[in-house]
Amino acid sequence: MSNKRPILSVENLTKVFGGVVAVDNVSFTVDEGEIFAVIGPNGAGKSTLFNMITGVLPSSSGNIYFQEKRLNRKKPYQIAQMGITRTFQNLEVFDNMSVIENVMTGAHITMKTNILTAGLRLPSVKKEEIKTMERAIEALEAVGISDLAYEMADRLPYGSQRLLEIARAAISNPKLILLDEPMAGLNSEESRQLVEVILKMREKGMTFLFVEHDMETVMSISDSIVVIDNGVKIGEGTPEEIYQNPQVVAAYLGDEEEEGVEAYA
Amino acid sequence: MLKVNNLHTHHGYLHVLNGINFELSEGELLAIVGSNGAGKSTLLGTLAGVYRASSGSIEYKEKDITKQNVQRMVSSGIILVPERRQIFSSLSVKDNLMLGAYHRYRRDHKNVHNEYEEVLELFPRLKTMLNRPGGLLSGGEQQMLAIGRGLMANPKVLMLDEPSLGLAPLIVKDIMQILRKLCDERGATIILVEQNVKAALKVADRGCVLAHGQIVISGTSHELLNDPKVQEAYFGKVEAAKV
Amino acid sequence: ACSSSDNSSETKETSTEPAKEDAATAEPSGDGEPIKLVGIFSSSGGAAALGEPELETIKMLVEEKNAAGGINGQQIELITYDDKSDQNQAILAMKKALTQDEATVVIGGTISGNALAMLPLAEQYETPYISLAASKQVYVDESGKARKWVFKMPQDDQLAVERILQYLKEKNLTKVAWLNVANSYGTGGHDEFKKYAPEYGIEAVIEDEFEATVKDAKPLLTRVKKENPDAIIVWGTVQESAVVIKNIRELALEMPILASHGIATEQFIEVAGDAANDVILPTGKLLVADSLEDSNPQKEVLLSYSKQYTDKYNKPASTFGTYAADGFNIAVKAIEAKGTDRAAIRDFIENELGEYIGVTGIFNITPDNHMGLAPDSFEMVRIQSGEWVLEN
Amino acid sequence: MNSKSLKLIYNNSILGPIIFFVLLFCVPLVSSSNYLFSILTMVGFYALVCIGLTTLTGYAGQISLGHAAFYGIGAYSSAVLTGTYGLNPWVAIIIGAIISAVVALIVGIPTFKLKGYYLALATLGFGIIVYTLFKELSTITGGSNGFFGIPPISLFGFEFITDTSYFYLIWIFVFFAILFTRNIIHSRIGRGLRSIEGSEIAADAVGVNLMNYKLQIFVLSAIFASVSGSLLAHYVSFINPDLFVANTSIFFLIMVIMGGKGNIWGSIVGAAMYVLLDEILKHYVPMLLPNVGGQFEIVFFGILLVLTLIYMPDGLVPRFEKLISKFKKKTPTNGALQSTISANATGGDNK
Amino acid sequence: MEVLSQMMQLLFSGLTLGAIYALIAVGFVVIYNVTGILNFAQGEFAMLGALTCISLVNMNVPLWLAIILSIVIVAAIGGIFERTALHTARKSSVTTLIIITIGVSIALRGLAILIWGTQVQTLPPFTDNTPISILDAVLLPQNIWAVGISVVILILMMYFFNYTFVGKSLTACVVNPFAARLMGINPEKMSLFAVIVSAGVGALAGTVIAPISGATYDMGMMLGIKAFVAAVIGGLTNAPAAIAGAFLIGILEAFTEGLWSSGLKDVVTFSFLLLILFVKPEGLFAKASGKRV
Ligand SMILES: Nc1ncnc2c1ncn2[C@@H]1O[C@H](COP(=O)(O)OP(=O)(O)OP(=O)(O)O)[C@@H](O)[C@H]1O
Ligand SMILES: Nc1ncnc2c1ncn2[C@@H]1O[C@H](COP(=O)(O)OP(=O)(O)OP(=O)(O)O)[C@@H](O)[C@H]1O
Ligand SMILES: [Mg+2]
Ligand SMILES: [Mg+2]
Repeated sequence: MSNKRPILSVENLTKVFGGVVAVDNVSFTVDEGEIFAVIGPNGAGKSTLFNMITGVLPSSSGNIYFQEKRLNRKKPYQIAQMGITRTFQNLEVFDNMSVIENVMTGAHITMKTNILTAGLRLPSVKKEEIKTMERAIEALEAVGISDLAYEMADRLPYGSQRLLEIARAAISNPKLILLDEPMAGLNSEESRQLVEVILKMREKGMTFLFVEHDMETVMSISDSIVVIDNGVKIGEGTPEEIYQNPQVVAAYLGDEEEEGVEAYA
Repeated sequence: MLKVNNLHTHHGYLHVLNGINFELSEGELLAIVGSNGAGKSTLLGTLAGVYRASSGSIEYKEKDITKQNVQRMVSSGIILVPERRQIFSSLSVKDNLMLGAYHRYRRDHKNVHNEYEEVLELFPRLKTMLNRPGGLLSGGEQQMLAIGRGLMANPKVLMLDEPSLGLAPLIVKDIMQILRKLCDERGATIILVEQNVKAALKVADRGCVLAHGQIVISGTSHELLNDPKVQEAYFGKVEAAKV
Repeated sequence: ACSSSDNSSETKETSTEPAKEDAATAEPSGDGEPIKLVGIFSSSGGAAALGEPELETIKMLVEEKNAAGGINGQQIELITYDDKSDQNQAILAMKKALTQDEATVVIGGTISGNALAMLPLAEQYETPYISLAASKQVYVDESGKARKWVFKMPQDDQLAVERILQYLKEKNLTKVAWLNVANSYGTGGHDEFKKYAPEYGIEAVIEDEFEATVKDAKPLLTRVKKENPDAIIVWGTVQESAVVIKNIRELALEMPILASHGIATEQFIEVAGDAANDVILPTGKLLVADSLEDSNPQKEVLLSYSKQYTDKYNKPASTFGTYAADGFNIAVKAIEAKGTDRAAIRDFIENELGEYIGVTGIFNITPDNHMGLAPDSFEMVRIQSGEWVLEN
Repeated sequence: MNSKSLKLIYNNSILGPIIFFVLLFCVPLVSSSNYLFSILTMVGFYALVCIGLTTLTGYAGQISLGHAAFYGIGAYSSAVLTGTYGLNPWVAIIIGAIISAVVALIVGIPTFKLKGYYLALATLGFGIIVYTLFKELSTITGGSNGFFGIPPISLFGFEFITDTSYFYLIWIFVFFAILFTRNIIHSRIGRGLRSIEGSEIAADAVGVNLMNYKLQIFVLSAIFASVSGSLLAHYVSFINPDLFVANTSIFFLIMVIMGGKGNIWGSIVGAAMYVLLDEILKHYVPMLLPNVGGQFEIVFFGILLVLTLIYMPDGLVPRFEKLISKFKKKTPTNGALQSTISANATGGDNK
Repeated sequence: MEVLSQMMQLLFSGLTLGAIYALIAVGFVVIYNVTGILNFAQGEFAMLGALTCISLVNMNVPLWLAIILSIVIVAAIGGIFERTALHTARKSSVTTLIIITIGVSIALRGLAILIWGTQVQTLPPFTDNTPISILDAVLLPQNIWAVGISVVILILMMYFFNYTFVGKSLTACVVNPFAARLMGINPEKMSLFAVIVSAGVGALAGTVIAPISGATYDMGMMLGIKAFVAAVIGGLTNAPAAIAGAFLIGILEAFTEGLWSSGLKDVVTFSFLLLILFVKPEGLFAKASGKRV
């Protein structure tokens, strides 16, 4: 990674739910073009972190900056309009639409039609629609489910719905994509393909921040990793560094995962 | 104990299960793997009575149960831990677990409470959040809850749809051990659908690969672990991804 | 229930079968048009209790008339519609009556809202329309002139209010509480009260409304109690008035209670029970027909209508039915005199009818007054152990 | 790819509406029954309200039980401005629509923070408040006595008094309303709206400003209702508050659901069904069961409504469409489900 | 002193109104909790209960028996309604189901006119109804009945939903019917059960109201709307909270009417409702919804 301009920085971020401190004073910086992983045991606060970055939850304290602009208090749709999109751990597809419409909706912010021009159906509107549709097909091809384009989204198997969410997040050409457990529900072959898709998108200039429990994937594609446990950051570094970190091993990886360790070390 | 004969299931026009055959005896653990959309969830759903088989039969203890509805399945001890967790989001963790024992709560009051303690021992994390609405838990915590809820039913046949999904590596290992123990100590029969093929085959007695609604490879888990085709499809990840 | 379900929302009927054949063969009178009488009533919905007796009365009278050979030997074809107490339905029905059925005369419009919605059509299609709704607006336009094609049978609320005010003045009850139901019936009464009370030297110490769905009016009555009026006027129809009057009794308020003519049915006594005792109200003469002096010109008409209705439907006649009866009889008189020419009918009613002794009262319709009733068409009555007793 | 590809998900052909309306506008050539036209006019009023409501309910997933209020605001604006102040009816209609839009905006901003039934109730409450105000502000509205003497509408000296002329007037409005909303639905805006029903959180995450869209559609539907109310006022020349009770709002919703809430044609079909069913029941119930009253029609109406919805839970139009597509689809291409799915997905138009 | 007695009087009225709304609101909540449907026919159950009871009394059935019988009859009607309408249409969208309940309420109202006509009818009070005077304010025994019954129902519901297993499983059905099925719970049975219970409670409400304000075929509509308001103020999913909401509304209405104006009573009530919704969109006593991503 040659250019090391930070794109997202999180400073002393904290989230308290009632009495529970879900995220506790976490800071890190993601550089442009990076693939950045957040790992940690269940309930560590990873999704909560994502929710704060994308504005779904307000933070209790701390700051989030995206390209030097402060994100706190911004609404999710505003954050999306700034160029951050995401996928969801528990899948949030628009199940009342077909697959392609799902993806076209993802392109929402790249389009200009408003209620008046739409109502009058100016020629520009039609042009824009066609263009978006073509791009949607491309996005679906990229994740490998273009043959399902005209299916209703809720009939897709679990794994394909994950891919659909990724296509939907990617179509608007965001600067930063947050993926919450993208590999969950995919087998190794499929994960492998997805990894390639991600790498390709990175080539196009997207930055990725992702949460994943599949260590093989994490170790193989991430440039940097942050580990949180119980809301607290307990480690940060390259995959190699993380694997050496005894605290991380004890809290998360388990010490007898030797075979895996050897594979990357 | 469980016998599946030439099972076919459709979703609307779509022919999803295309003649499934297998047989399981008491205390056996079967791992099912297969790619996305192969029909794994549909198979479990059909066995649990969620989907109606369009032809073929399911026999349990020599009885034909193909047409039984879900409630009947549950009361005969056939329990499904479904895809997507399906937590009762506004009910507390405790209530969620208790409802797992719904079908035997009245008969078996005392045991239910013992079981409850046991499940909490297995998932100490849940113990700290008994009164939190289930829907507010983290993904992994919800997964634990779903598995715990399945265990609360004291299943005779337990079917788990990707139980390791969203769980941290440490926990996955624990869960596999628990499942093994359930078979060995209680004589439960388990069908495990997993994407984490290695972990699953390590504890399973037998395994099979599902593709396009058919079982294409099946054998003991040892055989499968060493099957080159399986290896290529399921364990080759690291090298390939390292670009 | 049987008799009340005897009405239908659209029945083209020429009463009895043989009569129908007569109709087909009967020699047309005048200009040869059949006599088409359209009745539009609220026989279901909110105002059903009013609309039902109207419908029944019309059916009864048409049947009788046809059996007796019709008008000038021609059968009457009665077409009735139910407007479901809904304004839009009333408009549709009226439109159908005027364009499809080409009515000779339209009688109906049970409630003011519906009558008001219907009457522009009557004016537009130049068809005589005899309204059974109470509001003064029905026959008087904005400028205070009579509407050309509309006549109205019931007394104005104004007459009832004036009658009550007269009574209060006689009894020297000058400080009163005015309570009305919060709908057009209630506010209509209230407007008249505000207009005429000063003339009679009556002062309202409190004026307020209650809902038609009132369950408990005590909160309102606590305020009345504080003002300590000489009398309470409760202006509403049966159900809500019963609740309010019951509550007045429960709060042990001792002053006289006056009510509107809207509660003048047996039902009120049934629902209010003991609380109904000593309630004083203005009412048409129907309820007290028996106790009228023999010299009263209306007595005979009243008794015969009442008997005919009770015999046929096996229930006591209602004041609302009398409006329909008068409307029908006036229409018949006009048609007898002028045939089916609509303009002629209208002119007849306006100019040539003269004094007409009806069931509701004595009508003196003139070009300026398309109702023609006076306050003396009301009697003040007091309820005493379930009976209506003429109040001196 | 070209515009053909869009056809795979949206049927944007303008042919359907044009055929429909040309046929409709030809009715006066074959019939001159004023009664028929007054019924069709009534259908038109309701349909105009329902078009907006359908978009709101079916596409933005928001239930409003308060649209009678906007209908009323339009009617009273027209009544007061023309009746009392002598303004030109067209000006009054526009002012009424502006008032409704502003009110919708004011009500909508806090209301759309609510979800599901809370919203239904908030709008119901709003409707009842407005109704009460119509009644209580009697110096302006005439209170319960109603407002009398609303002048007819006219254009270039032509007065819309006859039923036929009014029939044209209202249905032209309906025609443009249909085109306009249909275009909206088959666009970025429509997807934005539907995404709200699919998953609010995900809609938010792809940058759909939920609040804004819901508000825009709410305002649009309020304007439709208001215009319809204004036209009604000029048609009947007398209005009173009881026309705008909560029940009216509920009946609008019934029409929308009966017709099919995911389809703008549903609003026309629903409105027509509602009015025609009433007229038909009025005609036939007494034939089948002489000697029963209007009450029986109510029972029938209720039961028919329930039966319709049990057997056609998505309403009449989608059911009709399914029949058509079953009939048409003899040669399925690669995905056997494809055409039905896309038809369902877009709630496309019948032709 | 006079002010105090007026306040007392208003409080009594408010409690009575509240009790009436509460009994119907409970039915709302029970059905909503189990099926996720807002049952617009809930007020009609009260109407049917009241009118059935009156008819039975007119046939010389003793009052207490008439009340029990009418509860049973209406509960049965509720059961039939659930089986024929809700159950058959259970796969439809919730909006459709709501409209179905509206359709049913329309049909029931028409049916009531056919059977009982449009006239007001009354029921004798449950016990001797001599007003009791407390600090110059009067209280009727029938009002005490109304309040008493709703308090008892409140306690029962609180116990049922919070402390019984069946109560929990009822809730489970609406939160996630699919999972409920997987636990062996039969949501359809639960839905039947819920509708029967709410119909019964509704009928009871009707018999309580009839002696106070009479009964007509169209009494259900407004009752239903007010009860709906009460339920929402309480939080819609929580029966005890709905009852609390009902009392709140009742008292608010009584005081508005007693101290200000009756015409604007509804405006005040609904403005209050809107205020609550805007400040606390999930209702005053809502439980956490358990929704996150
Ligand atoms: N709204 C909430 N109210 C209370 N506690 C919450 C809420 N949301 C999350 N939590 C708690 O905060 C903690 C962190 O949750 P989070 O979802 O961020 O975990 P996670 O790291 O994503 O875990 P997983 O890997 O299992 O998805 C968990 O213990 C969770 O129960
Ligand atoms: N409700 C449904 N309606 C229509 N088609 C369905 C439905 N559910 C599943 N399918 C289809 O059935 C096929 C098998 O789906 P299934 O969910 O069983 O796959 P799976 O093996 O579990 O995949 P995954 O690993 O992604 O969970 C898929 O093609 C899917 O599109
Ligand atoms: Mg998470
Ligand atoms: Mg699956």
